[in-house]
Amino acid sequence: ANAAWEKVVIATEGAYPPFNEIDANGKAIGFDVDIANALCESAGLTCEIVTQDWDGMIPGLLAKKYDAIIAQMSITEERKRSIDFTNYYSASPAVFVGKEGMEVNAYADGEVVEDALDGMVVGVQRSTTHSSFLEDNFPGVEIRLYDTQDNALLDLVAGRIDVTLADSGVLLKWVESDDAAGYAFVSDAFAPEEWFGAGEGIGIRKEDQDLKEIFNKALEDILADGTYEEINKKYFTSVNLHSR
Amino acid sequence: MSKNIPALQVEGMFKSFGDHEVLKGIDLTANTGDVISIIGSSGSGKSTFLRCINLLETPNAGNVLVHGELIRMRTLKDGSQDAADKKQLQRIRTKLAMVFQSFNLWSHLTILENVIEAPVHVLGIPKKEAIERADALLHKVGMYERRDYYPGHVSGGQQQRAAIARALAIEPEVLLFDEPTSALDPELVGEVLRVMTDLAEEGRTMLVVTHEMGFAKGVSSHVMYLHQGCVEEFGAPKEVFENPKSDRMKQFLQRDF
Amino acid sequence: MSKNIPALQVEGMFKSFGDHEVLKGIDLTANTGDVISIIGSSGSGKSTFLRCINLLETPNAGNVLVHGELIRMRTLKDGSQDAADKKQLQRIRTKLAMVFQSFNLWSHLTILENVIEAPVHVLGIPKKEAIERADALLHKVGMYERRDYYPGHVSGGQQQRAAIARALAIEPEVLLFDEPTSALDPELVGEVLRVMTDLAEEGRTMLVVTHEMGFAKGVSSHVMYLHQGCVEEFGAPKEVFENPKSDRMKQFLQRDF
Amino acid sequence: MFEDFIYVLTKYDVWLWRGFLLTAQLLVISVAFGTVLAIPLAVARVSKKVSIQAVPFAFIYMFRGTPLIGQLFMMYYGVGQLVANIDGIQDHWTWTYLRDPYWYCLLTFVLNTAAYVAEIMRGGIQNVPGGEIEAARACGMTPFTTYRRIIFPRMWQMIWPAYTNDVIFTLKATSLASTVTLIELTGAARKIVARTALPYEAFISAGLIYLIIVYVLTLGFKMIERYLRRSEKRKDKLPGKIKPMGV
Amino acid sequence: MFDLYGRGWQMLEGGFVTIQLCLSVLPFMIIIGLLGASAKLSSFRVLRVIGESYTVIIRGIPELLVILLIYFGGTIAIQNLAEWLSGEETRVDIPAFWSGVAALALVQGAFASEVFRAAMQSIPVGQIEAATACGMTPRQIFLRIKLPQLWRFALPGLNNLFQVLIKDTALISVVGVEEIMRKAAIGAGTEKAPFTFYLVAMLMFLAFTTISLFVFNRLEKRAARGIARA
Ligand SMILES: Nc1ncnc2c1ncn2[C@@H]1O[C@H](COP(=O)(O)OP(=O)(O)OP(=O)(O)O)[C@@H](O)[C@H]1O
Ligand SMILES: Nc1ncnc2c1ncn2[C@@H]1O[C@H](COP(=O)(O)OP(=O)(O)OP(=O)(O)O)[C@@H](O)[C@H]1O
Ligand SMILES: [Mg+2]
Ligand SMILES: [Mg+2]
Ligand code: NI
Repeated sequence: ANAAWEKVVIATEGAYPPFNEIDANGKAIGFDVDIANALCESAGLTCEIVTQDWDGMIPGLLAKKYDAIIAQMSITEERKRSIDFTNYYSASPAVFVGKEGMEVNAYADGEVVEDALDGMVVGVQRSTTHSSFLEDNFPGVEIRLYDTQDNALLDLVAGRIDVTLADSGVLLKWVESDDAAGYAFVSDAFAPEEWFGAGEGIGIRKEDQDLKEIFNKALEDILADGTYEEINKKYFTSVNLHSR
Repeated sequence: MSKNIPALQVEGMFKSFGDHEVLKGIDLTANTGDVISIIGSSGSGKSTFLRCINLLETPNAGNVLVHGELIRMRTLKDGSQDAADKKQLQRIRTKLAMVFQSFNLWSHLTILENVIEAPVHVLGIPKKEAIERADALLHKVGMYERRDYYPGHVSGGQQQRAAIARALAIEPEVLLFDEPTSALDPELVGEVLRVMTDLAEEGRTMLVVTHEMGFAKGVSSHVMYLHQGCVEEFGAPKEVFENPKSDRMKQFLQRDF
Repeated sequence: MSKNIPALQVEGMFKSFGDHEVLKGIDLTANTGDVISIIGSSGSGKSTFLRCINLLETPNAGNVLVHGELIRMRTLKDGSQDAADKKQLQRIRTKLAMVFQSFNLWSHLTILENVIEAPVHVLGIPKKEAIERADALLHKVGMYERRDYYPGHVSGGQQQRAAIARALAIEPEVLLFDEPTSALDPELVGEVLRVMTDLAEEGRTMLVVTHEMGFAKGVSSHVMYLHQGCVEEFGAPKEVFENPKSDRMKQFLQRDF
Repeated sequence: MFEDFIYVLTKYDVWLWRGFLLTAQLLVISVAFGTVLAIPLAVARVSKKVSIQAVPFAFIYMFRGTPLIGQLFMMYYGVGQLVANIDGIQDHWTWTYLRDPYWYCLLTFVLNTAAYVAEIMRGGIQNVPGGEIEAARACGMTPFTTYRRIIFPRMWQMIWPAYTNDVIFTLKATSLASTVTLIELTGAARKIVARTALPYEAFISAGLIYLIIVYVLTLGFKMIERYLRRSEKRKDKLPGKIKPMGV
Repeated sequence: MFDLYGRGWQMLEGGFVTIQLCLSVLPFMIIIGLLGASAKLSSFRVLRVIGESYTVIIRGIPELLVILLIYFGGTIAIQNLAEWLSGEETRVDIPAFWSGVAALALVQGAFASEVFRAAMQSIPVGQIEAATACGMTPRQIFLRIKLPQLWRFALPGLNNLFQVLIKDTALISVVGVEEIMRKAAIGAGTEKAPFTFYLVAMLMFLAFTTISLFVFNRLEKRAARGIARA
């Protein structure tokens, strides 16, 4: 592996507010970006944040376009076939959002409720654990795959999909915003490990075990010294993203 | 077809392209059975005259009567003329068949299909009947053996004969020929002239723009000599060729032989 | 250039295209100052002979010596021949300038640029000097006024004269002309023949494939009559034209005049 | 590498198959409707009247001058959004269709194809020999009959190679449907990549399927071309090698 | 008006990237096109087969797929190749921009090779024979006779290709290069105003294609100088 990790290039998506998004100046901002910077500072690394389209996230890492992914990527077995993860740095369960008053109990009491989505059009971001969960468990339901969660929300408001499944952290922020008048959480949060893995980790190449150690260590440090909590508060007042 | 109504009458036809006056008031009466040869030097307006008769070009002024029926014209806002009644024009055009110098057969159709095209799709004759009549015509012009060939696959003279069959297929009152042999090799000219002579003998009404003085002399009932958009001479071929009145005509005849 | 070494020698040249034997062993010696006209009916192999001399076509057998130097050939695995030494070939080609029937001027270059192209880029003559010499040549062929025109903008005869200037610019030992006038209108032929006659009088060595019997008779020092790939007659024009030995030649002369 | 191919092809064959079906469907419908729409556009485009020409000209210019992916986004997110904001539309029976990306996608492809084909047809119509059209007028054909019996058949003869090319372009264009949630062949491959992180295997598999489609299309179109050119002038010499333009 | 929710500047930047993309692809497209055409016209069978299959494959596969393949697969391939060559771990940093350029150059190069092939075959044989006859080497013939004339025959085709290229740069947005389309998508998503953003993007493209059309038409006129008047 790389002799000494001094400079690390970290990829994020930039279309998953409030975790990561691109501001009017073209700069990546958000929870993930703050965490990435905090980790680097703690570990004494120089970081460069780049944005990468979600589809190309893992291939880009394998192609060494960057060294780590901090983009709300869930730690799943399938992904572990090709890359490795640090310990989880956030764990926001999945939740459905739809019109106020709906009730979608697709996952209850540790079981998938197979007919819960019948007759609905469900939007979800392509290549995510959420899309896998829907594809694997609701084969008969019309599932729309979006390039970005932003676009899925755009279509939800336009009424072209009935519900969308995504990270509660993402949806929480959105539900509180003005855009979301009339929309609310319509299910409980859930995160069965079989599909959603063990929270969201930092993706790294399998051979970079040393980098994994550095990040794990840094993660412990920022959790311990309160930096993490500060960032958490900045984006989410009501939930602690590190408690499962 | 009563003999006293002329098959085609043209009265005071004027035509100009921009500033250039090509036809300067031409009158013509063709009775049924007349074969009128139109001669004149290049650019004298022969083609234009023929094309104005069936309104492929719109004349600036003048009347065309086909078997007594006037093609109604109207004047547009910008001063130009136009057929007043498209339906009538299309009907009358079926009475004026044209044979072009460059054949203009439809190249995507076989010879037979070319011949039955207008009868079936313009006159609405049943296809079977049209084919029977077409076959008879193709026999007449000696193209029956080639009926299933495409125009591109037969010789120029054969193409022109097919074009004549196509023109005859709509049973026109008047046949208009625009230099039907000048795109042909000398050896092919004969074939086509032979067919035209036959038609003349059958008593068809024909207007023939031609450079073949032999044909004009031998076959036609009248000869019309056009010069700079005016009729300089008109009369029986014998008169016109042997006693030309105008100097121009004399000059023209000298040059041409 | 010592007079005893011939400018061009061809020995036993054979060439066939597939099964078709076009040249069947041709010998030729051209001394400096000779103007040899090559005549023969179409398809007799005249062009092929000329093209085999500078290896635009590869002969199947035979030697070409330019001013005593043999173009070295080698036999490839598949039995065909090839120049053994490309460098030598390119060098010798600069001694054999060719003037084509269809001029083949480079259309992206002006007349002047066409003329200096080979001197500058093949012979490596400094551009300034090349231009001076080109101007002299262009004067000679009467094209100096048109030196900055593109070939597409001058007449055929002018193009051919420019092509001659281009050929002369590399100061070749031998000039090869392949029907240099047959792509021209009769009126343009004169211009070009005049230039060629001048060249002959200057004592240039020239091989001229031609249909212009006048030129062959009047200007050339020798005439070679090719028939079906063989030399049927060779000699001074007087002899050949006035006392042809072979029947073929007699026939040919009859046909051609 | 080879095992990974087998893995992709066996585990996700259903995805690829469904992707193929959607691709085929999009292609056939786009080409069919696009062509039908192109006809009036092309006819208007050759009109001598500026007022008739203007609209098809602008239409063709816009569609040919901008990227298809942009048109797709514009139609799906842009126009879709505007439609969704119409009062009461969401309760109307048409909403089932108006909310479906399939129709937006199809509409975009149809319009895009129409623009390109119309331009090809315009060239074809203008190349029909004037004499043949005059001959039709001279024997009393109406403009409609002239188009139907003379101009269009001749036009098809002439434009067929270019049209073949365009059909293949449309096939390739359907791959963009994956950017607006439709899982056609490319979409399926992207989905597989997301699942397996095996970009070569998934994309090359899809690529091969495209190549097969193109090959079959080209063959079919060549056969039609041979039929269409049956009446062509005989040429003593064929002009060199005739290359299929499509592939 | 051009404020666009404060993202007007971003759109302009996107436009700049699009122009950069086009101009960066252009030389590669031409080089690949010339190489491809030479391969196809080569006397070596192997080269011909390679040249032909390259075009057949590229022309039969959607551009988007090629871009994705090169972007995702190509970088991995180059990475592996670099490591294999150097024998140790090396980092080949290929920015998205350049893999986009590579993908587009490969796609457009295939089409350009057809354009150049046709152009090379349009150069009158006689002119090449004339060059051979006065002793030019094959290299000289290519550089001094064929290449300068190639443009005249190839420009109309290249004009077409460049139009296609401008439009194809929009596909690069799919892999996250921040050109016009991508900037518009970001704006559309974040500001919830897709119609506005995409409309602006389309107008920008329309402007680019129109400008390129004008430039190429000028070039074509220039290249045709010296050709017969008729
Ligand atoms: N569409 C047109 N626009 C402008 N001028 C035209 C047009 N058609 C014909 N003319 C001009 O009208 C004049 C007469 O042309 P026309 O074709 O009638 O001559 P013609 O007697 O048939 O000659 P030819 O024997 O050469 O066929 C010519 O000067 C010609 O240039
Ligand atoms: N590249 C070739 N491939 C096959 N056959 C050829 C080729 N070039 C010439 N021939 C044949 O070789 C024979 C001689 O041709 P050549 O051009 O030398 O005749 P020529 O004497 O120059 O005739 P012309 O006076 O018509 O120019 C002809 O039969 C011709 O068909
Ligand atoms: Mg005329
Ligand atoms: Mg010859
Ligand atoms: Ni045929």
